Amino acid sequence: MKYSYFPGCSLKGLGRAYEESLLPVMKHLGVELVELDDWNCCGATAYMSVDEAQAAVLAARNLAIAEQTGPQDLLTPCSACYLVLNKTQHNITDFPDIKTAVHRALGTARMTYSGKTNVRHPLDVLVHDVGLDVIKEKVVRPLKGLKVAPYYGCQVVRPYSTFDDDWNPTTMDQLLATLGAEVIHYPLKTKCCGGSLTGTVPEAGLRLTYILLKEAARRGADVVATICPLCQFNLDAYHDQIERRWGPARVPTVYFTQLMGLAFGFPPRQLGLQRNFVPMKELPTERVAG
Amino acid sequence: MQIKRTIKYEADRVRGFSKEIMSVSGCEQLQSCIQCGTCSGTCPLSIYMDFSPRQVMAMVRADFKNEVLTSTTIWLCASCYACTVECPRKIRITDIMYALKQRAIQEGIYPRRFPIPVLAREFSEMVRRKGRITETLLVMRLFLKANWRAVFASWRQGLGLIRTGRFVLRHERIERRAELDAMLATVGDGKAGGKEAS
Amino acid sequence: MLDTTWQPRIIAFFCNWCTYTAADLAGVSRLKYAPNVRVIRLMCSGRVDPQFLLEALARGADGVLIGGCHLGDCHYVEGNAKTLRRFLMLKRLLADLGVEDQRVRLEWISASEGDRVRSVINEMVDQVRALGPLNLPGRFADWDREMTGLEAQVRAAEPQTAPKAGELTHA
Amino acid sequence: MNSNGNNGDLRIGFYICHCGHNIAGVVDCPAVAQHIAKLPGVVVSRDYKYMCSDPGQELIAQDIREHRLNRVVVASCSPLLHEHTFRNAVAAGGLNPFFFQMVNIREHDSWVHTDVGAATAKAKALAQAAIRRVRFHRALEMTRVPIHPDVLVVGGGITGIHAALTMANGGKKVFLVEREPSIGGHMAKFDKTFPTLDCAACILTPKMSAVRAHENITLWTYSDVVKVEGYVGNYTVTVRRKPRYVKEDLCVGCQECIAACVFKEPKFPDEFNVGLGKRKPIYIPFPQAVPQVVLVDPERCIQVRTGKCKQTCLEACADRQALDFTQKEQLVEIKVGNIILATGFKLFDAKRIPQYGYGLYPNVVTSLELERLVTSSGPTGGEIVLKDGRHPKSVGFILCVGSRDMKTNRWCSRTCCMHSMKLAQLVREHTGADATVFYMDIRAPGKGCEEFYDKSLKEGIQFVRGRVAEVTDWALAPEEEGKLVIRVEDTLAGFVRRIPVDMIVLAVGMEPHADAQEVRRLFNMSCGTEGWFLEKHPKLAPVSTFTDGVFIAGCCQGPKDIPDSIAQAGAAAAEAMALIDKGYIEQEPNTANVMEEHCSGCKSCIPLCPFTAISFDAPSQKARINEALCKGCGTCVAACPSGSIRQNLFEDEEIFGEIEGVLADA
Repeated sequence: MKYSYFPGCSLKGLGRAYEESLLPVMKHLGVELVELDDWNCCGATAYMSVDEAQAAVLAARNLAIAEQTGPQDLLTPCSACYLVLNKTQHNITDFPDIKTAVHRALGTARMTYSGKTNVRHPLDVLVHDVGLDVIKEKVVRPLKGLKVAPYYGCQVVRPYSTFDDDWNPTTMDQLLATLGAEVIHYPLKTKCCGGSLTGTVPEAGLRLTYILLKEAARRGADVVATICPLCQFNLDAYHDQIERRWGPARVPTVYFTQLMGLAFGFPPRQLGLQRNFVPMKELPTERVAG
Repeated sequence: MQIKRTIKYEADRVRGFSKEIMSVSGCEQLQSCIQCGTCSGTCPLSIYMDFSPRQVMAMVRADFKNEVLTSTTIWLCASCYACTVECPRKIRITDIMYALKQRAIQEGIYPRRFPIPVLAREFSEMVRRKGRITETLLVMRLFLKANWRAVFASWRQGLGLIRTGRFVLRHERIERRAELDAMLATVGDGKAGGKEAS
Repeated sequence: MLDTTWQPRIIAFFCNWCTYTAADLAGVSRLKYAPNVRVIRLMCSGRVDPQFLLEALARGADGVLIGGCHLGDCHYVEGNAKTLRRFLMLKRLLADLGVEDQRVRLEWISASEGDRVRSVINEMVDQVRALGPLNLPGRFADWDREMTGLEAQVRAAEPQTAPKAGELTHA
Repeated sequence: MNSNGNNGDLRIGFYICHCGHNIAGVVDCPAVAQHIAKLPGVVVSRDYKYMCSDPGQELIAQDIREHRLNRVVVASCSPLLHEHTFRNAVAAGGLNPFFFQMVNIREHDSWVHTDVGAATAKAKALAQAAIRRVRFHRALEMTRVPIHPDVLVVGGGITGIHAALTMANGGKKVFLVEREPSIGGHMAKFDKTFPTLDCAACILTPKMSAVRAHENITLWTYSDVVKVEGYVGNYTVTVRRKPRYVKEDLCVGCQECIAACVFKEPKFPDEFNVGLGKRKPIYIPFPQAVPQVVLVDPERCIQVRTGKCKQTCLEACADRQALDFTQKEQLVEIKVGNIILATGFKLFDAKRIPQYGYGLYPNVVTSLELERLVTSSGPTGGEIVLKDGRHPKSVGFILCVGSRDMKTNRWCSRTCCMHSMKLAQLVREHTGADATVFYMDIRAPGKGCEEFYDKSLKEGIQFVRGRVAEVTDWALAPEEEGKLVIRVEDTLAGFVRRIPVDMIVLAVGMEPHADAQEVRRLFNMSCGTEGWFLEKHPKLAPVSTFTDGVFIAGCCQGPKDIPDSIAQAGAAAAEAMALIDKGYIEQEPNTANVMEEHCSGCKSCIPLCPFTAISFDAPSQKARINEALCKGCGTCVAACPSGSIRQNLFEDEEIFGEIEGVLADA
């Protein structure tokens, strides 16, 4: 199995632990990732607020590179990138004006795009291409007794429910259960974490983060598993401020790939787990073993 | 007690504004809005907005351009797409919010001391120059421009980032910047955001 | 000889039970569509004789649209299936004659699909407009030659159709 | 080349209708009339405000007499609407009504175009086509088909019951076929009916018994229609009677077999109580069921499944011997002249809107479930209780669940506003709980309904205008602990609210049955895009279909309340009886016939006819068409390689004439 790989800016910066855990996990499962040549920022939500046509061009350049160099399945771990690339893909087919603008722009670099790139999320690839059976075989240290709140966030499941239900997605639930973890009923799994508002308008954004954490704590979660670098940052980095405003809600938040890595037996440092503000406790299994 | 006159006259409407928004790709469904309030009910941030998303839809449809573009609503949208998915009339509300943000930035009539439009502009500026985003540098620029005091409020976090090795100061950039430049130049003036930057 | 005022002329054969009714529904719903299509009502799309189509094109139509009930929904059980068979054969013939694929079209539109009447007509008018005039009467010299050949072929296969095919040439 | 010589000189009268502004607003009618006046054979060409009015029709008749017209063309609305009107007018003038052709310039022109020039040009072209066509018309006679006097009613809900009783009272023999083991439909499950709050059972059960007792009604429950052949006046219908494992004529409904069943306690979800109650494998659907006959659930009964039961039920039924485990499915064929479909609706599956938590939170129920809880004959004896047995202190009613929603069903289900208000009133009456109705728009146009809305307001029911975004079980405030929380924008007050309640009632909408498409195929009708059966005309023929002799009534045609359903049932019964009492139906003489002198006997037409109307006459070596069997589709005409089959009303010449006319430059 071979995929093009679009890390996105976050995975090179604040979300580097995501990449640090994703790459070894994928490799361990025999999935080959080819980083997209000279990829650029997807445009994200901020760019769309400024100029929609330019945002489409930014995303389209990446889609076009993937189509040209192949493989045409483009693995996109960051939720925002996933949404923006997907949305551009849809818009190019749905709206002739956007298609024209994009083609004109790509033409300046003698590039074309015929719409063949498939934007894929690692969760989708792991559950549907690799398969839970294969993953199960690799589990050497089951996450027994670890209560995990599966948190999908918004932009992977909305507005296009590509590989999972938009209201009650279950792929990560299945994956975590395969790792041996105890997946708790977490009805907030697709609620918004506040996005960039946690930084810009904390009184609004941080409260969303707080509710997510509080509810995870109330339902007895040891850890929140996330699939998005922004969600991870929001749920991890603001505990001080949250505590000051509303009281404690101290549940660590890690990437689902980090949990996979642990179950596969990688040492925590190799998975970037040391980068958390609120560190995850050592695995109960380790405690039992040691 | 301060009182405020809230009546609107016909002259307050900017005729053609609703048409303009509805002509944006995917936004024509706004015509079907029945004001049910699902968008507001489902929006995690509507509780902080001066006008609820539903009210914004009504105001757009009635051509109240200035009222909409100066509202905090459009800037509080976190693009979680909950409204778009839940809307019983299949209105792409998030996309309408984008269309409104773009116009607010173009016309420079967004709320002044509000950091979000600044973030959007700084973000696009960095992408245009480097092709990629370096988040920590972006946030620093944002704080400097919007609210330098916030830098001190967040010092603890900054330290945390440095401690966890996530504070990146080296600019991420792409190789073929000229290529990207040329592409972006074909759409718009390549300098969206423009002169209201101050 | 570019005529900017040229408007495509399309003849439509609609079955009484589904597509004609759907066109009525489009009217009742006040849907707006291009005014280039003239509808001829038949009881069933199965009544559409290939001759009708050829006659229409020979008399200057730029396109022909046939509308019937969805397969399985025919008021007469399977008239539309017969139409489909006939239509596919006719298409091959027309392709040989140099009539572009998009000029003749067969659509299943049920009585409730007024909106589809609109979209199909608009789409077809756009396509035919893009192709430009078919102008068969104007190209009659060529046609006569080709039709004589066709006639010979048809006569060879089914001797009885000859008198009717003859009509086309003197139109 | 045609025989128009028989009719002497052509004298055509042309009339274009303004239809008020409907046509004249877009088509320049006088210009069309002037244009047509110049065509050869046209003697009279007029435009007139309303051609279908009495003076308009009289104008045609008068012109025929005065100007000796022998052809008439009217350009107005769709022939499907007024062709017969103008044919009558032509006949009134003393001319054979088939010397008439209609041009549709309203539905196909003025209503769908805006450009006056283009629309007028189109009207001219279409009119020209008719002028050319009509010259080939011939004198024809309507054909008459006798009507079988018996009627089939499909569906035994209140609509089917009323239709059957109406016709049976009028002396017609009626077959009433119901899929479920009892008639009564949805109405039998209701406690009270809005807006009068009269008891549903009190008004329904007498009618159910009347059906059972009526000498003119043959009632077949637990049965469905599997095959329909023939046409108006002469349908042959095959009904499948599923085995009840009980002989209907022997069972008296004493229910001792149920008591004796080896299952001591009811164990299986009870369909009538929408799963809220339990029943045994042998059961009677509900106490007032008609017929009062038990039945055996083949999926649950040990004897049916394995043949190894002690069969205590048989012992209990010793004397009567009504039980019969050898019963098999039966196919019965009946002949009827007309069919009325009253197959009703199905309720929306609330699980399709996951944000309301149906199926996840036990105290989220549907309106029908609450209806069963309110009813004194229901599973709780009329007590409204939560799943843990407590009484609710607050109940929220969410409206438009699966209605007015482009992601599920777009239509308004029409009854849920009133139904929910009724339930809210009953909840307040029974428990004193707070009731809050969450609505988008209150739709109360029925008689007495607005007054009922006012009564609800006065009784203290809260109304919040806003479509509920979600129902959750997580608390953000102390009063929300242990409750279901509704998040909604109160659109009239202008802010988002979180409202904790104990119980949530989802007003699930109506939708077509899952098998509506198969049923409509069976009866050769159309469905709208939504899946409701399509009426012939939304205003003028609301219970007729495009298939003559097949009528629709009640909710199978679209959501409606009980009064409207009953009204349609009566209307459908009247339409069917009108046909029966006339004794025959006139049919378009659009049959095909073989011109024997040209037929080569190639037989290619014979397999094309789905009605086996074409046969091969061996002595003459020619094909022959039985006009009584021919339905007039014209498929054989188009296929005949020698062109020796013709179709009345759709002759080749007539259609070539139309093609020529439509393309002749205006």
